[in-house]
Amino acid sequence: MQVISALFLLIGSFLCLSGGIGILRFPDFYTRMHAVGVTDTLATAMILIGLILISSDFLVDVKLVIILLMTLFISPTASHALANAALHNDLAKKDKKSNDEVTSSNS
Amino acid sequence: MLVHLPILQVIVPLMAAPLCLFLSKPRLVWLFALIVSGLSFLISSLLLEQVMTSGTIVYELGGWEAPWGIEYRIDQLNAFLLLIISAISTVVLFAANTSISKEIPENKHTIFYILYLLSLASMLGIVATGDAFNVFVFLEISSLSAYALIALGEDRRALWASFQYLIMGTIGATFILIGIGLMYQMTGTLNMEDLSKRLPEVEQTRTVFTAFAFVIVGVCLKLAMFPLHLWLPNAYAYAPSIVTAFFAATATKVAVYLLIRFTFSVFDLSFSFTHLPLQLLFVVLGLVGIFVASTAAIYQTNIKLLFAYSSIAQIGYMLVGYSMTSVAGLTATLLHMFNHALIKGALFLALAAVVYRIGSAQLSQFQGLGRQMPITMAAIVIGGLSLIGVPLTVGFVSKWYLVMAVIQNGWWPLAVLILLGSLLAVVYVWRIVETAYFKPALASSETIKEAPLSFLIPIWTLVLANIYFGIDTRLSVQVAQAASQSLFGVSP
Amino acid sequence: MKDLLAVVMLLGIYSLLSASFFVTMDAVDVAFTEAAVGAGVSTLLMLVAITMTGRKEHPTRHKPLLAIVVVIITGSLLIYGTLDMPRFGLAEAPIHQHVAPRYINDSMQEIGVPNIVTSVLASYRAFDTFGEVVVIFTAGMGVLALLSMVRRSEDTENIDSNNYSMHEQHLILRIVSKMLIPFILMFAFYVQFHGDFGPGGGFQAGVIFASAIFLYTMLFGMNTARRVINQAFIQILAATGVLLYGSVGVVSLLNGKSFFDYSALASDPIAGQHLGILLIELGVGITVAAVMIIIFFNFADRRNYSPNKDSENS
Amino acid sequence: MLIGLYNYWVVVVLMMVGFYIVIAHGNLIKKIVGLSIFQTSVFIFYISTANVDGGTAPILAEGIEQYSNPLPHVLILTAIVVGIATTALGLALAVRIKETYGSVEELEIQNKDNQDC
Repeated sequence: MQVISALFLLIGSFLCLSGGIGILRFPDFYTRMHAVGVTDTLATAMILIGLILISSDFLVDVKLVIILLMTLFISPTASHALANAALHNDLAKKDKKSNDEVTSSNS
Repeated sequence: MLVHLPILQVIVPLMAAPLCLFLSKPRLVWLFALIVSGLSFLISSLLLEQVMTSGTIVYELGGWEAPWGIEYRIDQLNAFLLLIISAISTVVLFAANTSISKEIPENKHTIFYILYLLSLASMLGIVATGDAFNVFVFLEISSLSAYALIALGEDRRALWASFQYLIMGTIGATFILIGIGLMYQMTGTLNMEDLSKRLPEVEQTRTVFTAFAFVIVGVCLKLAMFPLHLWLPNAYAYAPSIVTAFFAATATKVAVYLLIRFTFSVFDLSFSFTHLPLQLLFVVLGLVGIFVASTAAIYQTNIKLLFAYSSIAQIGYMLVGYSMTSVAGLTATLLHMFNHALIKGALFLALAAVVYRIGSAQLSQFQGLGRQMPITMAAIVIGGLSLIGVPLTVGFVSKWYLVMAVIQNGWWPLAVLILLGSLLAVVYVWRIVETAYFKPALASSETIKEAPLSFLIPIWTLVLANIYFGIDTRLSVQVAQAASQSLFGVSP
Repeated sequence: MKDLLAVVMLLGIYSLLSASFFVTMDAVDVAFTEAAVGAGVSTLLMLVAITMTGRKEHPTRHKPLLAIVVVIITGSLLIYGTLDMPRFGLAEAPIHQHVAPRYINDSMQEIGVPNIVTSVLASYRAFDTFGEVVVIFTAGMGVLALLSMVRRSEDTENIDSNNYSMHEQHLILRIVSKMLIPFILMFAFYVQFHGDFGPGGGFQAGVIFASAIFLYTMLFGMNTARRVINQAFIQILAATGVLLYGSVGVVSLLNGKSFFDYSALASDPIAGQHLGILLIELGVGITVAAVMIIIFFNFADRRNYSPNKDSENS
Repeated sequence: MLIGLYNYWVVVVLMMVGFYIVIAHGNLIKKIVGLSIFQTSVFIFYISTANVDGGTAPILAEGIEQYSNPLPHVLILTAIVVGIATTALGLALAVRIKETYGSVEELEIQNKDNQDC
């Protein structure tokens, strides 16, 4: 159990890291958003599963599952909202400096 | 219920504020606020009497004894301040309904009274509490309500003044918070009484020194001590007239109280005045404040601004008396707090009446008002004389005690400087008198009538108090003396 | 940085980071509040404010040299002050010796609530908390005094057209948030009533409750939200919270004990404490939620009813 | 000895960053942001003082000996509320200033005021 959980946690952290690199390295707004949006959801999910596997308390398990469900809902929605807002404000071509942090901090 | 007086003092106006929302008509709210304020005046007089006869009253909130719970500790000093605040508030509130009917839109009257009551309650709370952190909480209530009240002024500059006040006030409050945090860190307690017992052990540490510095700077920001006074004149000048009258008479007094409380009670005297060149600092800043502010007052064309600068100058007098570190000096300061509250209350209320009639506080508009509004202008003249310190007014009494205290310390030149400062007051008061009485009336002001009775009664109550306490000084002097003696630990 | 939006977002992140710092410092209640208030509500309010005041800053500095001197003096005074402070985390430091041990050792017997922060907040130092509720009430009244406007009736008429155009744009957001709002509200109640045992309490609950309303308002428009929540009603609610809190104190006063002495509320002191804490936490929750909604509504109202752009922060 | 204090020094630096923003910047929104940073840093300072080596969160549970000091937590809970109250009021003022002066830059506002006089 410990090993599997560690594996999940490791994958999760790796995804987090790659998402972070993605923000910095990708050229324009939408690709950056892609980097964060996708990896963040998956990374949190992985980390949460990893945590569920090692926790022994049932109540904690339940709470973690709820958090997992919530992230699965909210994170893509937030990415969608961000992309939608960008589209509506004609950010399609220009590469403005944008705050991708919005997704990670608010989700 | 007599046992519960200390808490009732604060809680009555505090609970009354939200209740106002349940009343429908602004007039009803005004009546309600007036009754509440009168009630707290009654309570504070009872408290003062109780304290004068039986000594300090301690009230434990929540039934938890002191360092664990919060306690109210009323001694002569607090009781005196409580009386000043609640008395001025009641008198000022009497005129409020008439005054704000012209200055504040109708739909905001209820909110005005709510904020006013909150402001009153929080000032009483700051003064009554014996817990350092509780001071911070109530300080913030009072500041927030003050910002909102000032911003209710008609002029758009009121907004800007209020914003500046908000920035300065929050910095000051945060400084006080840092200071309290450092003190707590070194002693493990927040209760003032307990702090004063535990601080001497760690007095030599640099942390306590820093804590002291931060608390003092924070309080001085609130106090509008020169050179930290920049927020005050505009805030007073553009606020609704009633608010100016209330704050000018009480708000700075509360800050002076905090300064006295922290330097005399929480930190002991030897620490406050030997570790730091505080005495010299305050004398110099006080004096510079008197001269700079008085000179600035002379050049103002707006009378509200003029008296606002004069308020800063008066704070200078209080600081000089305070920094004498003698019973006599402190007595003079306390007396001046009381007297200045009476003077400024009367002056700003009279100004409010003028603004009510002519809609402006510009000096140029005052031409010939001595004939149009004789009773109001007479009040301004008497208030002005009192500000200068003419015998038979309260201003004379406090100047007298101040000069005596200074001479007692052997600082002759200082006494001369104080009298010179009063001469500057003569100049700016004369400018008003000259315009009002010796210049022909403006054509536009022919139709101006005397202020309504709802103004004249409170104005003349305060003016008569000015004269009464200038002649019969027993009550005020006795209380002030008892308070300062107890602070110095001298038995009366 | 000239872009105020970025500045505000960074402030929000700073708050969130400090909240996680509070967790590592064992201050879970504080972290909870900071995350809800600092990172949530205050960031949101600032965003609403900059939509009105403009996003760009003029690059004028004002007396930078003087400012630097003042800052350096203050900072070095503070550093100087820390020199004599006890080492970070030292258990023998005076701060942990005098008052605090009683809270830790005796609060279970005296109050019977496992969360020590709640028992100190709501019983030992109940008056501070009352002050806190009044502070928030004052802020609500202040904002009302500054921003409230007389509403014109014509505004309510164009809800539907407005609603329709928004419908297309926010379809996904609306559906997801409709699913989420009940959960948020439920969570608020959980936090409200579980505060005795775990982190949480009236304040956090109030903020969470209010944030559910914010979400609804941002997605469905101000006018729809107005139909659900009446402005006058919410003001009365804010006052009720303060009064509920205060009247707990008054009841103990009438029973001959001192103000906020909850043992006067029931024959058994512990039961009295429980009841008192429950009631005042409820008062805190009601006031905070109501005031937050008042503040937000008044800010949003000032924007001339152009409810776009907001959605990106949902 | 000095190493044990670095935590406080970082906090002092943060406080001063906030303080600098408040006094040096002319934009009213930025002033409020600075005030917010200043206050949050003071909160961090308080919470740091409450920490005890090996302590846990002050929620009573079986088998735990060492708790962190709960009192600063309570104080900061109150202070956070005060902070948001100030921020809200400050922003409300800024919005009104923008409406009446048409600007939220300190210098422009002062210029307009001087013209009035």
